[in-house]
Amino acid sequence: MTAPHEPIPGTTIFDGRMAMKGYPLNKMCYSFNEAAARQEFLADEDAYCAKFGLTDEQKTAIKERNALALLAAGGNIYYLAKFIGMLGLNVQDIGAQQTGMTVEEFKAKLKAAGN
Amino acid sequence: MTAPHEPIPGTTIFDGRMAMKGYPLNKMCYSFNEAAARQEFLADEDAYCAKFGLTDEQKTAIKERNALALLAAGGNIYYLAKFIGMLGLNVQDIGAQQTGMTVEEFKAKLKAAGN
Amino acid sequence: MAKIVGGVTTSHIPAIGNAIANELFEDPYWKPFFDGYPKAREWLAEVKPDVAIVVYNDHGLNFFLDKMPTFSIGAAPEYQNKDEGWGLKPLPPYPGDPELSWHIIESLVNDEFDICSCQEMAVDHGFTVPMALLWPDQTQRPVRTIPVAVNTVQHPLPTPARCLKLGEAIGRAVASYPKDLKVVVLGTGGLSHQLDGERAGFINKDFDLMCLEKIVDEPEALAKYSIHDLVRLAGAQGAELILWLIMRGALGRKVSKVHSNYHIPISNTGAGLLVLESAA
Amino acid sequence: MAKIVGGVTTSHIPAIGNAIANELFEDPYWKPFFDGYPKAREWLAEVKPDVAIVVYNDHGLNFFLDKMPTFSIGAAPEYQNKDEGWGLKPLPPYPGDPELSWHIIESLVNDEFDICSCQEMAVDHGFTVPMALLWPDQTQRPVRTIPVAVNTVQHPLPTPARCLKLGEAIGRAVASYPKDLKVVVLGTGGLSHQLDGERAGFINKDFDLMCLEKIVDEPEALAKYSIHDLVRLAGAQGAELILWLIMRGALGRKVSKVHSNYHIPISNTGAGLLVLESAA
Ligand SMILES: [Fe+3]
Ligand SMILES: [Fe+3]
Repeated sequence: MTAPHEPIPGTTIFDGRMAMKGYPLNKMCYSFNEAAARQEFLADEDAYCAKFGLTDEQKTAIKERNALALLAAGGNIYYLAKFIGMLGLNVQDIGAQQTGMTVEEFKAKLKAAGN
Repeated sequence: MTAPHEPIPGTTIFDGRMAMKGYPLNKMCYSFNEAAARQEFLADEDAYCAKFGLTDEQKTAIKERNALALLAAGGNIYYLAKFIGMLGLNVQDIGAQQTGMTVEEFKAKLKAAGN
Repeated sequence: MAKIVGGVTTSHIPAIGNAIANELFEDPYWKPFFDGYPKAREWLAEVKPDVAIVVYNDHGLNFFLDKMPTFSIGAAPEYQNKDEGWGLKPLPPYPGDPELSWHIIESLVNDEFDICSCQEMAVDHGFTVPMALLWPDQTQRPVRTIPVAVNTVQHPLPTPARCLKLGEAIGRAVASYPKDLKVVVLGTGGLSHQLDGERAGFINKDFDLMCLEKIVDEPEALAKYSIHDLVRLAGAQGAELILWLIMRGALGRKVSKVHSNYHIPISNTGAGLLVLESAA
Repeated sequence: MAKIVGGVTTSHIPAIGNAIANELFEDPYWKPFFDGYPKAREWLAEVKPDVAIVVYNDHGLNFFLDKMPTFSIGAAPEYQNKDEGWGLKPLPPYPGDPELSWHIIESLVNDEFDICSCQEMAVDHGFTVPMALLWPDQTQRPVRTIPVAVNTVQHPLPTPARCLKLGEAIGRAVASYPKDLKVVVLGTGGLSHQLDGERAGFINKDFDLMCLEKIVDEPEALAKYSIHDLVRLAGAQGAELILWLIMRGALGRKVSKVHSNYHIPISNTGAGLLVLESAA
């Protein structure tokens, strides 16, 4: 909230502004630490999202499994990771989705960083 | 746990040593913030104490509503206050019990401090 | 720019909440206590603060020993009271100012204070009783609030010196907020009292009067005490004086005393009220 | 007297836990990573520490945004892992050393660090993966542990400079503990990586190699960065470098490098391993 820093392309700092926006979404994702909560979500996604008071933007992003939209709606990657993990996806799948690559391309990009 | 201070008569500092001793007792008393927990305790005191894993010393002190014994067993006054409040007692009742006075004597002592 | 216009210290014990609920304002036991407050309310009505930073200690409602932070700051859109174990009724929520909260938290963390930020926070009598004393009409919430909760439950407690410094850092944080806002700081709790042990009922009038004097122009003198000193001199719960020191630090070096009151006993405490105005 | 004998830095990402579970030690992708660890384990077997202080970040298991402390220290008799959202199996609990925990917490609070003490604490992969890399036999718990959890979830994060100072204060705290104990400090996480946003997959080899060099003899050079610098140079999660700085601060001014390894990529990270021994 204080002195704004130069933005870092492709990177959103999860500060107070994002926290205020994302609270219900992050709270829902935090609940996925419990297996029972995951089952409840999977049994009726809409009802579970409503229970936590997600905004429409957040509900849509959840429905579409859209990582960039989830981040834009205030999602924090640490809590979103519970959602991603529950779907059986890993950080490479999500990395590929966010960068518009195939998973193979994304893995190659990581490997290239070692050269 | 570091440099021991000169003891203050009639006063126990709730430090790490006491915290380790009192954890289950304090956790039970903290639960009394919820009305449902208070009802569950009042319906079956022994079962409720067992659920939180109280030591025998703590169980006895609870059973006897003995403030000094609760403190000696690691109880923290802030959590014990939930237990005391639930019993309909106030800080003067408990003050009198701890100092071995009648409530009237204890109130007179407080008043005298203003002279 | 935001500005801290002054501060108020007041007791926060639950018995006051009961007395308010039962309207004991003219009761001979309570009158000398309640009679101190109209002047404080007049000052607030004159100053018209936008925000109150409420420095208090949680008495085992929002925090348990599983996670006991030293300094916690609310960053929620509103704050709600709860039953506390003895069936208190729900009050209308207290509106927050999350934007100012985050500004303060950012400023403090960059200033090397290790804050616990709280985006949800139940507030107990340490917060609600002072609010009811200063803004009695519960149907109105004329100020936004920022709760600052300080650990007085689990030793080690923060030292008085650290608390004065936190107050000073809060002062710097508010002064750097770009919006035009008037802010008051409440330092709640105290003065001398002890609820637990064979020493229950301990009150130290001389010490309390000394605190009421020194905190105006010489808070450093009080910040020299250790927590152990405070427990010895002011009783186990008298260590709540550290909350007053945070308030005082936030007001800046020079303040003037607008009003004060002191009465023994209210429940088990020496009750001190102080209204301080920051230098313009 | 207790003594910090040295420290180890290591990545802690969940993928390592999966690779261990699937015994991928000789798999071509994993071999260059796992091959770094036998030397670290040899050093530990030689040193035989009694206690490991594990500096890590909770990734949304034990802490949520309702109460997000900057620095939390465990003071529990034991610590348990949990499912974390993807069905991890329960491990045998990690024994704590609550007496040493409280000694450290008291020392730090008196040293003006505003600690959150945790008498119950679930530990996540940030803690369990390094423990499994260094002490692979899960049927044995040869060291007692003290978890130190640092907020890297909710900005503002503590500054690198503050983290180095916290480490130094932990060093002083351990040195003043009267029991004869050998203590190692683990700094977990890092090095460069970013999981979120269009910049996901960012790795900065030059920066990582520079960190691995500077942290040995010149940690002050790394402590000069801001968090924003770290995010820019090391990626959003590369800010975990602050955990290494806490470890490094605790070891004292002079250390010698026993062993190091660096490999790209492990999952999305540059994985750095470093074994440092404190001067006698
Ligand atoms: Fe109080
Ligand atoms: Fe991590």
